[in-house]
Amino acid sequence: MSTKLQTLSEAISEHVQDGDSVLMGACLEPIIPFAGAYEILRQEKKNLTLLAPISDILLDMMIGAGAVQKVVTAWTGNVSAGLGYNYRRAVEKGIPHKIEIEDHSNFTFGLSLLAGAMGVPFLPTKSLLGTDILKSNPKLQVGKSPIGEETLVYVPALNPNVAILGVQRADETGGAHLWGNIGVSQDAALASKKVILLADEIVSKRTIESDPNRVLAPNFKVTSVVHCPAFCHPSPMQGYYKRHHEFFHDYGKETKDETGFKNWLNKWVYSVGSHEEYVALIQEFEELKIKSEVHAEKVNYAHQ
Amino acid sequence: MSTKLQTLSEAISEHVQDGDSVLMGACLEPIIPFAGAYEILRQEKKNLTLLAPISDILLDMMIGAGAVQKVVTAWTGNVSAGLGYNYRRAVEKGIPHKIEIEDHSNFTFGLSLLAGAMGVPFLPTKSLLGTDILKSNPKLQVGKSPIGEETLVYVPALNPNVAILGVQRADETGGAHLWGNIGVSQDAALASKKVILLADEIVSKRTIESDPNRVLAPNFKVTSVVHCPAFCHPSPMQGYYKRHHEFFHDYGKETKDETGFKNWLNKWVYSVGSHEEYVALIQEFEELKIKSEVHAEKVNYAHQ
Amino acid sequence: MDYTAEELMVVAASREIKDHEVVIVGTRLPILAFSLAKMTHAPNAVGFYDCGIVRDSPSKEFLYTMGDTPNLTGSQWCTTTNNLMFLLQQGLVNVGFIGGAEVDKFGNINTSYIGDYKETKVKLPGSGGGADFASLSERLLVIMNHEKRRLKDKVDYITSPGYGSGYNWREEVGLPRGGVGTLITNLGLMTPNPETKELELASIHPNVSIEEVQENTGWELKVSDNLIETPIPSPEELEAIRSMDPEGFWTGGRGKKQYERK
Amino acid sequence: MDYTAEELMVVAASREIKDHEVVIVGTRLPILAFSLAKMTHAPNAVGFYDCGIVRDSPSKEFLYTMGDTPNLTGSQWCTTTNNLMFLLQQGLVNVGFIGGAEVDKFGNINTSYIGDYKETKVKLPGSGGGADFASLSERLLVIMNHEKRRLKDKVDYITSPGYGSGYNWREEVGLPRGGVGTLITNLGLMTPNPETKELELASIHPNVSIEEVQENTGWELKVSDNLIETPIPSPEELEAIRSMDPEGFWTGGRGKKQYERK
Repeated sequence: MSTKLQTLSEAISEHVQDGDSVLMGACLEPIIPFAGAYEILRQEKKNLTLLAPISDILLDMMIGAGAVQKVVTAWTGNVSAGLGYNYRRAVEKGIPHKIEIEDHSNFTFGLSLLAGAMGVPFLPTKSLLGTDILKSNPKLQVGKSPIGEETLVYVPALNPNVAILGVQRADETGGAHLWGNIGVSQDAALASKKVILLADEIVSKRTIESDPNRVLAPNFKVTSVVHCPAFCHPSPMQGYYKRHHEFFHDYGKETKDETGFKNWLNKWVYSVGSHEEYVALIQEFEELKIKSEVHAEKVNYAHQ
Repeated sequence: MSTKLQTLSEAISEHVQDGDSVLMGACLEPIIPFAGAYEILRQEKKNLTLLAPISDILLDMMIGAGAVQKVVTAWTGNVSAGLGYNYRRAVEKGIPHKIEIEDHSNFTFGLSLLAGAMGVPFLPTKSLLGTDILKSNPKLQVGKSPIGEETLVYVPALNPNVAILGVQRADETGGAHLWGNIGVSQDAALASKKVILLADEIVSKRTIESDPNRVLAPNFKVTSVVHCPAFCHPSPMQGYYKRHHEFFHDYGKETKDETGFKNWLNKWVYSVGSHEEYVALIQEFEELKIKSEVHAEKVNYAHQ
Repeated sequence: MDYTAEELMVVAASREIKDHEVVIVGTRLPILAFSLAKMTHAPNAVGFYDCGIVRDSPSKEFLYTMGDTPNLTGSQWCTTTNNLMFLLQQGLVNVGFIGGAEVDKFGNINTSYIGDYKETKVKLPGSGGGADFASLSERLLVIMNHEKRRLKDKVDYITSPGYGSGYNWREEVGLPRGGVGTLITNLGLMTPNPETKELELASIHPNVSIEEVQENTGWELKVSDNLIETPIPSPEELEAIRSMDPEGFWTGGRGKKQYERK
Repeated sequence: MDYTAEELMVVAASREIKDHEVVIVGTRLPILAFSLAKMTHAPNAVGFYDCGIVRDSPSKEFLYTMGDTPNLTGSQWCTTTNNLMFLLQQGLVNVGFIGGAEVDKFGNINTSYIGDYKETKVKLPGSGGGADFASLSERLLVIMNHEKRRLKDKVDYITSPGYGSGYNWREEVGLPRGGVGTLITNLGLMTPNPETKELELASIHPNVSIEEVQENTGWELKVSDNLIETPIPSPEELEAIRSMDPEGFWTGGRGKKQYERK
């Protein structure tokens, strides 16, 4: 089986096109692939549709940078610090330009990916009945159950062009272990047409196959594997990095106005040549690393 | 949190009632909770509806023993040796009595449990269109998609009264690790009103919580935990027991006629006082035990 | 012992959770109030966090988000977001617990759009899991500051459904169960009238007058016939809160507010 | 090298699998033929087993069932049955591969009921995953013994859909894709007529006559204009089969038949 290893720059350049629908932030608050977002901005991709249930400040910064035509999300802001100012500016004032919003809840977002993964046109739910989410997102249709009297919301399938998903470790063929918060990662991996994995560590195929129940998706669903330590900064990843709370709060303070955001963007994205340079800029980086070890109990997969 | 530990006899007596729908065999060929089936037969439960995608000879023997009113399955027989003779006798000749059959495929069975787990009345699929399964099981209804032009099969939800599920290890509060073939176990655990876990080992809560991604279901979904080593015999369980192929083939040979089956049932069930006595009857038991150790790669769940 | 209004609010909210209940918990104050309940009167309550975590012991460290690494260590189950939502949809979650930006007299919550959604004045972050908790849990707890601009006669946009226009609205739109159980604010507790489903003042915090509540409420306040005064926090409750939020990030309790809060 | 009819059948079936294809594999002969393809011309083929296993190397030991412990060791992914079926339903599985009890001239398979399903003469085990593989894979391979009572003009019950009554039947009933690619028997290979979708003899095994095939076929046999003789197994293929089934349990190859087979 041939290698799928690429550099971050190659992976984004080859697999993310202007106008694509791109899913990033499938674990909700943790394991957000910020490195992928920064690289997309450096490569000046445009007119993207961004998909995530909650992707903390990742969505806000990409909106502010003008890369986004539409967001399909349940929540866009700054989880521990409040509102997303770029999101507000775009929606309220059209700065840098207007964006479309496809409103979801976390559940309907998860269901839309699951429908995509299942290969069916929709999934039914009882959530959101009576809400105005059904008005602002008319793709969520209400109807009677085809087999009974219940009123249901029909959530249409989502099959993103690309999912950029983070994992603790992967092998070069696309096998990967993800643990801790799973969120909608597996649904996203199965539903998306292309999957780019950002992996903190590259390990042998044997290592991944030692624990097949922990594997995210079959190898053939994975398009590209990028070795990218600390891709998740400033979000946390179990066993690897703590959350960099101050970074989120500073982002909130520094992006209240447009000029502040431009400065932030220059400092952390445009004047940074690569992910490695970015990591070198984080003064607290050593403190953020998780240094203790708390191992999962042994599991015996022997067959004889 | 109070203990849910019970003996096998207590668990079956308290939680399985005459007329219940009981799911056994959620991993398909492996990790089938035969000990639970034998105990149900010893306690002479009647009029059961048995649910499983494939449960190898478990369904056949319970049909032959007269405990079954209805089966909801995708496959009933003897996986490595062929047909199920009790199943044939019941359907073709009404011996010991007629049974009802609710036909499924493995997928529609899995979807019906998933619908039950999801709390929705149905899930859509494109499988089985044009088949006679839709005729012999009219609960699988065909209709147009409520949001498009596609023709779909609507699979109604299943919420069994009881699921008897096997796991490698559990704690006394209902936390459990299952690995290897998962089949529809998690869907069954989430969909069923009561869950009886048969666990090869009882371990501390701390052991289970050391690997929360491997946990089958939240504790509050588990009704009863039974310490029952080798509950799966003659089916296999990764890391613990190989499949006892000869037992299945002998079953096939010895149950071709009704008298043969009665003898088999007396020998392996009715004249056996307990699961421990049953295990003592298996001459090859030591050879079936998996003795080597092939461990999953370490996983670090540390948070700091 | 002295306490802040936020601390009383968190204590009052925590007391709404009964032992052995399953609670799906939103970010911010709900995390804190749920953890407090666990540490005091509801040791067997089970917490769902919709990034995929089920805990039956509170996190040992302060959480800025539910996805922080300490919230996972020692969890009972760590699974997909969908799996937790499935159990919620089945009706197996007793309590949904969220904050809100705006609520109206029928307990409808807006965390999405101020102004028309086509001509938005203020864009709020959106539902997250809130709309699901409000749609599908047996009862909803809402915790927020009591301000006239937040407690409105009618919200501009229903993100998380309360009782809609009152009475049997939930049944009529097809929701399977639920509705606001209690709105907990820094001034008191409001519960729905059994028939109309309008929120009424049911408990008033010490040193707060009914007039003050009315002044800060955007509709004509109704007061329950059984109005009580909210019992003050016990020293044990305050100690537990402060052990979880030692710098007063959420509750202004002991330390200073490190970061601007919404 | 001598070979049995079963061995030729397994070899011919294995050659239907192309390198890099994703194959969802039924129990018995399909497991063996798929593993043979992996060991010979299709090293990058991926195997799905619907108990939840994905492998890209064949099991190192003989398998009586797909859930045997050696089939899991060294697997690439071990997940839920539903997850594999989801990928199948999406259209990401190239080949479904099953055995059959009865097949008819349009490739419909019956593994459920002989006689009317309300008045059953012989109860067969049922679908398992077979009906799903036949409904949803890009093409279906079917492997079975060539007997008049098995190759029928019309099956009593369609468990796994072939081409129904022929022509565009699959499209008409709403199936998204698929249909029998090749029926592999101990006498030859049959493939569907591009227009009518009736199975025609496309390859005949060495030392088998067309008359013999007709005698063992329950409908008026049509022979392809491009009929070929099935190439015999290579020594490498036979060695590979025998390494997997050393006692001839499935193929009667070297040892005796240990247990009665269906």
